[in-house]
Amino acid sequence: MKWMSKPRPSTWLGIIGGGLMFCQLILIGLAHVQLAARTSGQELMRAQVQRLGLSDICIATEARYIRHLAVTDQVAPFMDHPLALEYFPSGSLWAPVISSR
Amino acid sequence: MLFEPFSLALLGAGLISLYLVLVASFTAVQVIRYWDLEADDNRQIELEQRTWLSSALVQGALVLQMVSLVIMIGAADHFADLLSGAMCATGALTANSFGVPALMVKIVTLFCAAIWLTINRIDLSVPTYPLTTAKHWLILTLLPLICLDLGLVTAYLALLRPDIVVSCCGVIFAESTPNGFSLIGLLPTLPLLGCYGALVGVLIWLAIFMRLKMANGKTIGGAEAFVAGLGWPLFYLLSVVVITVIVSPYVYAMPHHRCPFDLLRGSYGWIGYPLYLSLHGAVIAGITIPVTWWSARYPGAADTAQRIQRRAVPGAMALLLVFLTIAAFKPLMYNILGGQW
Amino acid sequence: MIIRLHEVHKFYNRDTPRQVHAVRGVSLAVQEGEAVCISGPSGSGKSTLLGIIGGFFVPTSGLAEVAGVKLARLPDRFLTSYRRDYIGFIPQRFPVIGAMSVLANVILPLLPLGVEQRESEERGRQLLTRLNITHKQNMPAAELSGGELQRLVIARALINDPPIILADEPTAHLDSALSTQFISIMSECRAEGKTVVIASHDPLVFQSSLIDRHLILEDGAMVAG
Amino acid sequence: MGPGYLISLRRQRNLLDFALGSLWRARWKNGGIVVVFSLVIFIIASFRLMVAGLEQASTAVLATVPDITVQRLVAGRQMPVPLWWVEESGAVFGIRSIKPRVWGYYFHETSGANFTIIGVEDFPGGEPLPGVAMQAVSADEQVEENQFSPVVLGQAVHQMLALGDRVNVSLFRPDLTLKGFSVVGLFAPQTGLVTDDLMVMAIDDARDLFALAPHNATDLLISVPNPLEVDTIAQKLMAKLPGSRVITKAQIGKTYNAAFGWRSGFGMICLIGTVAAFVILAWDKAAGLSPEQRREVALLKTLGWQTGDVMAIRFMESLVVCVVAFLVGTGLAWAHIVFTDGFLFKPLLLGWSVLRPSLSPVPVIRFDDVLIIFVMSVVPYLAATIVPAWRGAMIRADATL
Repeated sequence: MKWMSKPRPSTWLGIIGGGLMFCQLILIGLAHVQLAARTSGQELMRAQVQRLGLSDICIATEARYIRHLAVTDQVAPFMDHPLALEYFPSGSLWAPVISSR
Repeated sequence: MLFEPFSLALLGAGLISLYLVLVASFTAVQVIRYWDLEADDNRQIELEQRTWLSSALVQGALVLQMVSLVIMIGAADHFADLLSGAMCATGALTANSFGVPALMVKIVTLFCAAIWLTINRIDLSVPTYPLTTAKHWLILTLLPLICLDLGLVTAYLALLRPDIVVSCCGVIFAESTPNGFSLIGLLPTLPLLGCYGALVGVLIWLAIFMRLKMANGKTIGGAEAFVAGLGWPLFYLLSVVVITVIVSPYVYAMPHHRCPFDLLRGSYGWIGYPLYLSLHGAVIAGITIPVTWWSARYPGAADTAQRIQRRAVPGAMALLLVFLTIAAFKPLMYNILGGQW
Repeated sequence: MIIRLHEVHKFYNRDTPRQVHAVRGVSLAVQEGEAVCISGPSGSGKSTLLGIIGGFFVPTSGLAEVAGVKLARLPDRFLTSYRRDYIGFIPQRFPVIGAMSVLANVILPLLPLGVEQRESEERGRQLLTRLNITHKQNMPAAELSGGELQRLVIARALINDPPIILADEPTAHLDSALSTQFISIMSECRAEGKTVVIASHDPLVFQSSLIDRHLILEDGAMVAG
Repeated sequence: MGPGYLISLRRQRNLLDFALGSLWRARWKNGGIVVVFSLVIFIIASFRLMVAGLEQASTAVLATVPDITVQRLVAGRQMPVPLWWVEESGAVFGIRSIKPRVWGYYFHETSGANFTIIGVEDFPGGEPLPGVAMQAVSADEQVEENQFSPVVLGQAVHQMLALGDRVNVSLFRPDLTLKGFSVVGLFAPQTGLVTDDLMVMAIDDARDLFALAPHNATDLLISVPNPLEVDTIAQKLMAKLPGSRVITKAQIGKTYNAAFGWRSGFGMICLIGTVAAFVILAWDKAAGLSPEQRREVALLKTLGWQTGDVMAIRFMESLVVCVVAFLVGTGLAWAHIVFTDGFLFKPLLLGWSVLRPSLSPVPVIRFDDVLIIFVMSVVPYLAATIVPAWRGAMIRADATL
């Protein structure tokens, strides 16, 4: 019968939704591959952190309150208190102009 | 810590629930003031249409409360990493005096919404809408609960400081605490299990009794409804205690780790989800019995009420058995395979 | 007695300055399998009477009982269930959802009843075959001609096999050939034992052999029949 | 017909079919809504997932930070710690080891980067540096014995100094005299997250480079075997050492988490505006029924559809839009994080930096995070459509009469 071969709209939705979920699963799988790569050095990094007494990861080396909590000043025009949050918007959006000499 | 993503999600869920119940309350006030089934004017017709709205809104609020309950537990779990001394969700929830009440209010709201939906179903099945006024009064009691919930959650989150030292669950539930603070305290295992077993026995016996009665074409009486109405909430409370004190150490395989929330973590196989789902399902089905008994006294409501009862009694039993099986699995396996600890 | 109305009154906007007394004390009894035509000038309360029988609204006072259901004071939710079970309604202008296919339009009443799609399409196709428009079943309803539209609407009214068919001015927008076709389809339905109530002031309808009884409403009150 | 639940299921599916049909009929409009909503969800999801990833990366690595760090404050500013503090602290019971350390920043003018210099006591001998293959400096590179001090560099430092195959490097003392170093090792590339900006040398070389007085250190690292004792020992140290600031491991971790959480929350607050605007759009779309839609609802009501059935249609329409947008949006967010390291939000979350290790912000997926994204996006949309859906569905059946 001809009319039976035509899928219902909800079937289409199922197919599309399933396809999208499948894509997500693939992406999550890829993410886990990356995660595995990231965590491959993890043991080593922990050992280094312990050996050198690092207090932070070096994602913002110029921000002393991030890289090393240890050099904060309590009395400063901009708050650098160790338990204070960095002054968020300005501190992170404007980089200094580095002139190439 | 109002700026945390978890906090924002919780507050968002709370605000949206409040919006839903607020609109429903507006309807409720209108219905309570103007409901007149005899009238065929436009206002009455609109009020009848509004019954669709209020049930949709309360359903939405119920679902949202369930979601926000899960988020609340997740948030507490997450905050445990931010609060010194809090090693699991229990510690984070007891970090200030608003956490546990907020959780309790959430659970009570959940049960109230479930009760409301049962009453709503009975009401809508009868052309005379016998319970309409009653159920809209109930919406008006749901409103303060939701407000209270939002207030407590806000207070809890606002007063949560990442630096303060709080106790962790190991301290809270330990049998002897140096600080003297204990949430559940010194509960001897055997008497507790005895009480619990007796209560479960009573509930099962009651269910069989009601089932036989219904099979003989009789209706459930006030005494049974009273026992069920008392027994099931008690069962809920005792179950939480038993899960915390007796079941959870077996799951964690650590005698002093007693936390009702860590069960929900992936590292324990998400055993908490089927466990708590079956527990809540069983208790909701259980408290349906007194609710339907109460509703059945309204003219015309008896038929639907009894139809719901005929399903609620075996449903509660089935879920109870599922719950007990899941709860007993780990301790039994441990005692059979691994000996006593 | 499938339809029984006794001293039915209907007010619109009651107790307001815009109050309308649309139906004034109408009593009516229709046997199962009877075909009745209600006529009268426009504004005489035909549509209101039809609306009361069809469960679109309840009478302000009086007794209305159709197929054993007491319609007075029934809330909208239950009127709707009543309509699902007992009424096939043919409205005046043949409203359809133009973008949907003919078949999809015909099975619309079955969707919320939880009838499986295959079964409802089978029923729809049978009806379309009976009404001779099977060849148009997959065409968007908007592309149908007046006569085909009429048959679609009739098929839709019959899809749930209702014991009562109500038609509101069905021939008002049709030429005489199509009106005759309508009458012959209704005659078939009557022959199957369905009760037919038509509100129409078209002589072609009330003078036809289909109609067993011709009632005349004037200013909301029954004057003949 | 079958049992009740089956009828109910079939009813839901029939209504879903109808809802999909009516969505399809306005496919351009609904498609536009899905696109915009997907973008909103994409932003929220990227943000949330990246924060989770960064949090996880930092907490995993920083699990081994020193139990206690002791610093000295003078007039609120950090000053070098006198070495007699080491003996003083040694008297506190429960401490396993105390390591003085000299460290600071070296601003490298050519590249504009700030290097972190760490001088440790047992270097280059003693406990080996994990992840470093130490190499002996070959004889021809060693210009003069003992004049060039050994140093271990992070990968990024090595690149910024543009050393190539050379092993000798000179750094300026504060008085602008030069001090020479020989590179004896590089940190393994996969440890860049903690080592990229590091120059590790012997503590005396660091003192020399910074012109720091002898018998001074920047701070003390104290290891405490029993984690329950950390706070007590910290208290005792604070009492024993005047002008000291004692920082515990827990405080560092929590501050770090709080910083990320706060940033993420701040970002979310900004995004709430977007969601709010979108919810208004949803309300508007659901509330503004066209005359044709009104006729359609009236027709359905005539045909025996309950108000609830029509509401269900509208709800399903919103739900389909939401779910599709949610899947597309979160999928895009994953792609954004996995394939581009989240380049859109990296500046916002990490701030600026001249020197930065490649950091993948991929998180371990957690149910909570998905739930947060869901509650921030889909739930407001659905909640906003309930009332308009009802309003559109309460058109009465007799409208066709």
